[in-house]
Amino acid sequence: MQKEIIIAGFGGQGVLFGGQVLTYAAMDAGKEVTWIPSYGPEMRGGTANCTIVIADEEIGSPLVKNPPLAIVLNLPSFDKYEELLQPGGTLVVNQSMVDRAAKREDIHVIFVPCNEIAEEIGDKRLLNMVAIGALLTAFPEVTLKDVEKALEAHLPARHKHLLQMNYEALKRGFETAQSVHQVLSAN
Amino acid sequence: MQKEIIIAGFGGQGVLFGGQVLTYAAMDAGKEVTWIPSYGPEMRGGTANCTIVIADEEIGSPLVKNPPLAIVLNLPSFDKYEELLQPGGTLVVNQSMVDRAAKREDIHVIFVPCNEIAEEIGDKRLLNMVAIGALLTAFPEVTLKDVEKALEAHLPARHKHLLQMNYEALKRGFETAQSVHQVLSAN
Amino acid sequence: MPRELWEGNQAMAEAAVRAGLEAYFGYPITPQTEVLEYLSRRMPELGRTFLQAESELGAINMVYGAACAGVRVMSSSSSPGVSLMMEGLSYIAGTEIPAVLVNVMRGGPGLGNIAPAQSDYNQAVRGGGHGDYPRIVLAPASVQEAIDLLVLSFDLAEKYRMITMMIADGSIGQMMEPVELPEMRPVVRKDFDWATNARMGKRERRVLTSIYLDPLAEEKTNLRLLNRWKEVQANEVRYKEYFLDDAEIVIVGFGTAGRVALSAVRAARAQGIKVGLLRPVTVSPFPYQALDQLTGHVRAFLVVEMNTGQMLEDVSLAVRGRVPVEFYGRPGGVVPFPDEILNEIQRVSSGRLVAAADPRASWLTRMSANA
Amino acid sequence: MPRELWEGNQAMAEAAVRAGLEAYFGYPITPQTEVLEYLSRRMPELGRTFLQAESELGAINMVYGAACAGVRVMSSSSSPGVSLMMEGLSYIAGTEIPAVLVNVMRGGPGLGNIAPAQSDYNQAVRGGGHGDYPRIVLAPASVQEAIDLLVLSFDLAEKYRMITMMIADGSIGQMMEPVELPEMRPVVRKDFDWATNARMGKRERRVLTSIYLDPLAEEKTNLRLLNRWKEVQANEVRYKEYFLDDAEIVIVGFGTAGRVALSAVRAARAQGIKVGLLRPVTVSPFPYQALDQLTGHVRAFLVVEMNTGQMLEDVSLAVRGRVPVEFYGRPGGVVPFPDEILNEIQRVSSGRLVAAADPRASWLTRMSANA
Amino acid sequence: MPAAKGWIEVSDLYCKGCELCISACPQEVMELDMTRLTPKGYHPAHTFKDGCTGCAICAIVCPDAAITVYREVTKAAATATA
Amino acid sequence: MPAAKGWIEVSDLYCKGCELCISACPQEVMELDMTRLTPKGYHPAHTFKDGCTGCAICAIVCPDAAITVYREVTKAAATATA
Amino acid sequence: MTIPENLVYDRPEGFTETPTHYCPGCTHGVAHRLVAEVLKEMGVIDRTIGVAPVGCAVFAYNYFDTDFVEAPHGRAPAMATGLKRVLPDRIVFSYQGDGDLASIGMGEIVAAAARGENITVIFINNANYGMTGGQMAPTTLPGMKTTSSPNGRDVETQGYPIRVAEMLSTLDGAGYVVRRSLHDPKNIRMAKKAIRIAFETQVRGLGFSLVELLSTCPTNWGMTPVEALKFVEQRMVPAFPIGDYKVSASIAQIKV
Amino acid sequence: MTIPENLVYDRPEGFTETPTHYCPGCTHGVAHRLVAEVLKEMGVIDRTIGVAPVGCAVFAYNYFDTDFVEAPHGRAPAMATGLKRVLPDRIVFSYQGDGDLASIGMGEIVAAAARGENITVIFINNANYGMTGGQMAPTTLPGMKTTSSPNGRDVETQGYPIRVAEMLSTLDGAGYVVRRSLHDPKNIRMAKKAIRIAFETQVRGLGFSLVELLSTCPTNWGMTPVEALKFVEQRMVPAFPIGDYKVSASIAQIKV
Ligand SMILES: Cc1ncc(C[n+]2csc(CCOP(=O)(O)OP(=O)(O)O)c2C)c(N)n1
Ligand SMILES: Cc1ncc(C[n+]2csc(CCOP(=O)(O)OP(=O)(O)O)c2C)c(N)n1
Ligand code: SF4
Ligand code: SF4
Ligand code: SF4
Ligand code: SF4
Ligand code: SF4
Ligand code: SF4
Ligand SMILES: [Mg+2]
Ligand SMILES: [Mg+2]
Repeated sequence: MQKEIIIAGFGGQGVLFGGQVLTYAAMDAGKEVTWIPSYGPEMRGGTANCTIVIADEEIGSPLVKNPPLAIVLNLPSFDKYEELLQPGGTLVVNQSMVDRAAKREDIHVIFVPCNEIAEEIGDKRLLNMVAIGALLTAFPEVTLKDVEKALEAHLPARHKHLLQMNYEALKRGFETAQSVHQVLSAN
Repeated sequence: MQKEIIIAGFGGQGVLFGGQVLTYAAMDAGKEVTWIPSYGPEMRGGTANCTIVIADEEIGSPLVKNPPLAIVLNLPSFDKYEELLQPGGTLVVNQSMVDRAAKREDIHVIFVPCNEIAEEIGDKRLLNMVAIGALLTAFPEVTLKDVEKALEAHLPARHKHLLQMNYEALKRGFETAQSVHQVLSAN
Repeated sequence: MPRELWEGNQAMAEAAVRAGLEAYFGYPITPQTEVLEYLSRRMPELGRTFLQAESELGAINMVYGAACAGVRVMSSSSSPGVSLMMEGLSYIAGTEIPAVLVNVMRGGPGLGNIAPAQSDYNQAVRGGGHGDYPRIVLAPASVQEAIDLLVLSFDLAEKYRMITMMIADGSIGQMMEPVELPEMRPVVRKDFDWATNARMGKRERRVLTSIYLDPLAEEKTNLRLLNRWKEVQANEVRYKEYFLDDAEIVIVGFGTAGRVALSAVRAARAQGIKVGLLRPVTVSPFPYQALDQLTGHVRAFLVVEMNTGQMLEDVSLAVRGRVPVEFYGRPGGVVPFPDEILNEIQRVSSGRLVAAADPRASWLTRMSANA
Repeated sequence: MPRELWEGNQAMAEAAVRAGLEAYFGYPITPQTEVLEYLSRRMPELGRTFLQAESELGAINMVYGAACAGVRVMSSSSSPGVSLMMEGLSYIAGTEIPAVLVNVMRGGPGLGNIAPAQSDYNQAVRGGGHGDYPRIVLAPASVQEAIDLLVLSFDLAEKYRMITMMIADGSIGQMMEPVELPEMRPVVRKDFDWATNARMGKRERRVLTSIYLDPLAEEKTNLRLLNRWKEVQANEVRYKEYFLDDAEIVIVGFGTAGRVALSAVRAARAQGIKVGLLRPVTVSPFPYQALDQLTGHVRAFLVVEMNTGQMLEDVSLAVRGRVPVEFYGRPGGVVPFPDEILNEIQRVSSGRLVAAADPRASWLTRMSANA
Repeated sequence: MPAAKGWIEVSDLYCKGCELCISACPQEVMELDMTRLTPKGYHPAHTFKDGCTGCAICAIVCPDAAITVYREVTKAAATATA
Repeated sequence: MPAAKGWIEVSDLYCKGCELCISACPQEVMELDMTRLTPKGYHPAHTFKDGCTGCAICAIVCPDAAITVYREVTKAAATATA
Repeated sequence: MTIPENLVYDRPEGFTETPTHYCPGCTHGVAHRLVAEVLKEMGVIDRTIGVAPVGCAVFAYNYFDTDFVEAPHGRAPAMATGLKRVLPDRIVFSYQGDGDLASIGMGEIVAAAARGENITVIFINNANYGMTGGQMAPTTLPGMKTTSSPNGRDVETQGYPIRVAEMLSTLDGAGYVVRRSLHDPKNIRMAKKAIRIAFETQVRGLGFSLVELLSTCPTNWGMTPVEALKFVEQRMVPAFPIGDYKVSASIAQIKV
Repeated sequence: MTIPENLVYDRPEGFTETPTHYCPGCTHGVAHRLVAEVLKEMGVIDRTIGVAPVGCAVFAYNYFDTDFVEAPHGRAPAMATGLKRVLPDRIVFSYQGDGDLASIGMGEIVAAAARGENITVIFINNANYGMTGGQMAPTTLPGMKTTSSPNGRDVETQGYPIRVAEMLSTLDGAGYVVRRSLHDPKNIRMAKKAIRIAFETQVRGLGFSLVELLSTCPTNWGMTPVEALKFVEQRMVPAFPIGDYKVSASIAQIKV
């Protein structure tokens, strides 16, 4: 098994940390993993993205052109990765930041209003966890439990009090996505 | 025709300039020439030597291990080049600075009291010209006239008044050497 | 010991600490800065020396000084910064003392960019500083390998009194992977018989210099270095083999280019193409013999690099025209994707190939067409 | 025009002046200092720019600045000083502007000595600064050739917007030979469409930089440089042939090693040995084709260098193992005498030879035995 | 001098919402416009009430030269920009 | 103080005949010995007449540490060398 | 173009249209604006060549309506020297940060000042290495936390801040060497005047001129732009006093 | 060994037996002698490590009875820093010429001084590049002829002399920075005292110490050694005034 995931969005949307949590979860679940960011000369602003590879054997390329899985948290990322996604792949889209429908028919696109859900839970910084929760519906190799354990282990001390809210965010994201899946399969 | 000449002595004995004069003379006589000094990190003192190659065709190596001709103006140089000289070669030795006889039998060694002769003429700096005059007896390819012309052309302006004395030094060196040759051939 | 997720730069820094690093001198430069930043916190904790130098020139000469004292010392930088260290490296080599340097390479020439590249191969392996001097150059392809090779670097540098350089491209420095860190080794001051650590009433004075005014003495030194290099060539060549047993086409690639190639090789195998991979771990000494032996059984080599073809010449020197050597490179900070290399494998396995004098030529034509 | 006796360093300086040199920036170092000293008098006489920089680092970046203005500018140094210029050279290459640099090479590595050497070949031709960039490298074997090639350097640098470097060993700089100097060319400011000499109300603003933040843009630049290099390879390869028609053994040597070899070849011919000499004048671009073609007719090559075997690899790349390549080198500032090379010729012509993987090995054994 | 009447224009292309102008404005008539986002995603500065004197202090502190200042012509105008 | 009696030794190994000691000697009792050459070919310095006070000034200016200075023991001796 | 007479302040014509890449509130932008205004007002922008550093100002070449080159880290004064020597009638200025000028480039700036090189240097002192993520600079204040002095700059092991203007003012070649700050309108006006005099110095061929500008780095200081200005006023100005450190007699004559 | 009580002065034990390679009358030798005497008198010679420069003093490592390393041109302060940081209880000094320290090595010396690096620097100012044959140095006097300023140093194009002691004294890290001369017995005594205080500064861990010594180069100045001393007295001392430019409070306490 090898799966590649790209998470992309604005800086400040928790793209890199979100990706790391997923990476930790997979690692602790006994998988081979790589996490690689795109880094820029200006240590600030702009868009951020990272690529995660999860596999059962020694991982070759840490980068991939056409990932089977991706989370896009803003419009520019949606535009870019909708094109690049592998046919049959799954794209989790942060509905709160995009104002258009999907163009491609040959991929699963799951729209989740991450910002709104996060704010409902009480902290808009949780939007990345909402999105990851949603992604897990298309990525059985890593379970909600795995990610929760990873959060417990790696959430910075100063954020530990947010642990429960993070679990909640994951769960809400997961559930929202599942309902969408049902819709998809219903059609 | 190709002949190599090494001139060696203390700094201040006019080794390099003497060599250059000879080089100019050969060049103006239509020969191919190279002149190369040994240079040291301390821009001062110590021993100096230069190698001159004179030939009819494009010159290869500007350096030679066993020259057919050499002028040695002090004892260390005598010790070094008596050994290296080509069998049958000619070595002009500044008698004024060496206190021993030659060791080798298979080379012509011409002892000339360069300092004394130079001082007789009136300037001990002329010792290099005395030695060169002597060398010419073993180097017909370049004549006294050639060297005189070279001196006239290349003696620094501030020394032009010494031109005649330089001619004199060449002549005296040449004559002294000839007499020695006679002695040699007499035996 | 459980596996932890470490970023390459920080992992290299911690590995050096555990290998007994006593002093680090460096200067910030992307994509290597995390090494310096990590050590600026870690070294003082342990009562060891961390100093941000005034420049890479300062850094390499501080390394030179500390190395003369016989302690484990290193610096790290990225391409432009490493170029500033060339005089210092040549002096260190001429003085025959151990020193470790990490180059987290970026796109060039000039200021270029900060993306991952492998275009300092020639500088590290051949050119670089003035004069003839051999050096050990290691090329990790993963964070774990970067850790292991950095520890090895200190041992090799000391064993052979030689510069040991690690060339890792920017992605190795920036990526995170699960690793096992080595045990913390105690800092031991070996009593080297060459170290200028002051007489202290115990011995005659020592001098460390790279001057040999007498050319014959300098020549002796050059030959001494070469003879030591012969030992290095005999003992220290390292490389990794993948799917070579029945391979008809062999890819040669180091570092990230090598691991990307591995993905392509797997994909090609899935399509039934008999292709393998040889990934040099020591690019100096280079695995000439291994390639020489392979040459007997394979139809062609495909060299993959993140530059315009530098290791390519070492491969050609090993193959000596007996079978075709093809080249695929992405210079300037571009990291190739597996599918690009897969295309190349397919091209090579299908096409009729000739051993061209310069394998670069046809590649350049193809690349320029696409561009 | 009558022949005059000129010292190599001064002759190169005067040649540059006559080629239209507008500015010189340098720093003293033996055995090159006479270039700087000569120009410190000559340039002001002509109302041109001479400046002794604070260092070689300063010098190469002053050259960089003046080159951006589109004028003919040069620097000169010797091995350690040239090592300090590597970052600057890489920037100049990445900015695609013309610049001329002379390296009067001395014994190394490190401080080494000031005797003639050829051990910066790899630095000049391959490694050197970071990143991929081609450069033209010329290797004179006589004072006259140094003059002619220096004039050529400026023309080539401008034609290809490329660094042109001259590598001359110390003896070329220090020896005197009869030469003919070129005519004095007028200083002309060509109106290059890239020069940053200020808008002056005439045009849009221009920028010269080596930054290409986008790796794809940097890659394009790398490829553009390579394609320009293809032209250089096609148009500018230069070498000298001696006694090659019926040669069974061919010596390959550049600069002083090459001319010393010529003496040995003549001596060997006198003994009836069918030996010839190919002396590369451009070591980059290297005369691969000429050697490739020779390989058909000769029994063996003998590479002679004043280093531990650097050009040797280029010869091997051309010969590709088809016939044996033997090596004789004197590193560290030693200039070989003709009789040493004659011995090598005799050894090669008599002995049964095999195409060894590394021609250096047997040489090193022989050398170490003597040492 | 009697407070002159002035007004400013803030360019959406350049404004990064750093608030330096806001804290510098002696008349305290500026704030970020939370109702709008610039193409780069910043809330731009604007004047939210009357009282601008056209003193140009906001423009002098603006790191992005995003502000253009006008005022009804007075003697002072010519010299206002230091 | 009453001129003390002293004497010096000049080492042929180190002396380069630079004459700095000679021009520095307050008693003017030094000169180059033109009758002798050192192994390096220099005329070494020496005292050519009495009057040396052992003040060590020659030694203090000697760039080659070629001079050893003695004098009949007096109080001053201990402190003479700066 | 004719300026509408009710226009009090407009974006300087010396600028290109390109918005800067600087972080919000970074006073690099103010320094840029002042230079652009001065060059325009002096009417020399057309014959000016800028030398960009390696640092956050590496892209300065995008913003000024002049020719520009981009120097290796710290070498801008050498490149400017090369340009100025062969184009003496052009106006050549370098724009450098404190890591660029006072750390890796110390050799070049001291030599240029000592030579009295007829160039102008705009020196941005923001007490850290902005571009690479906020490491310690030679100008970092004692005790100040940076990414390479995580426990605060320890003067015992990491040394003391270098006061560049004071140091360079000891050189005979230096014609005009002053320090200004960008933390409030008054100081910005003073800074602009100094920049004007610096360029006038060059136009008149009166030698080396350098204006050190105390500047902010909100991003790496971890402050809002407004807090950062306060930090400059309260912490940096005391450590790096504003003043004229070297004004040669002939330059003192210049009236602007 | 016991010193014969009538011995007033003897070759310092801090020296090896090797005669120096310096030209006759070159005061590099005097500087060497003073350093050797001081190290011996302080009883630290046994734990001292010297750093030789590239310059006429490149072979300094042959003359002192201490460990020695030889630095690349200008980088001695960096090498000394590397040594001192890992061997803090050793005495580390660099010995550098004016080309080495004030031209190519300016970046390293300023940084070391600013860091208050606890090393001692002996700085030989002989107004030219001796080893390479007398080219212009940053310290060459205006109008002075050298092989690279054949018409005399033209301050307009070649700049002004750098007064190193004055410049470094502006740095907070500098503990002890003084200038002395070697042109006569009185000044030689003062120089020795300064060298003593400089090393005492290091022994006490009081920071960076540098002694600039005005020295001769008879060979390249084209003078006799005696004339050269006069030149130092009459031409160099006025241009490079003898004095204490920086003596930190704690160092001022030191009595020798
Ligand atoms: C030779 C070299 N070393 C290091 C770097 C990395 N680098 C880029 S910018 C910079 C420091 C910039 O700081 P500063 O000069 O203070 O400018 P600022 O960003 O603060 O304005 C460094 C170290 C480089 N590009 N080249
Ligand atoms: C990188 C480098 N550049 C230049 C040189 C050549 N060089 C050797 S010594 C020297 C100058 C020495 O002058 P100074 O430092 O004043 O010492 P002095 O000989 O006058 O005592 C130079 C330029 C070198 N060895 N290395
Ligand atoms: S100062 Fe300029 S950039 Fe900042 S908020 Fe005001 S207008 Fe916008
Ligand atoms: S011009 Fe003056 S009053 Fe008007 S907004 Fe700007 S600062 Fe405020
Ligand atoms: S000073 Fe010393 S070296 Fe010079 S002459 Fe006197 S004793 Fe000899
Ligand atoms: S000790 Fe004094 S008196 Fe005696 S020779 Fe020396 S200087 Fe003269
Ligand atoms: S990092 Fe700092 S200096 Fe650089 S642009 Fe941002 S705020 Fe300005
Ligand atoms: S060249 Fe000058 S400095 Fe060097 S040893 Fe001779 S006199 Fe002294
Ligand atoms: Mg800064
Ligand atoms: Mg000097």
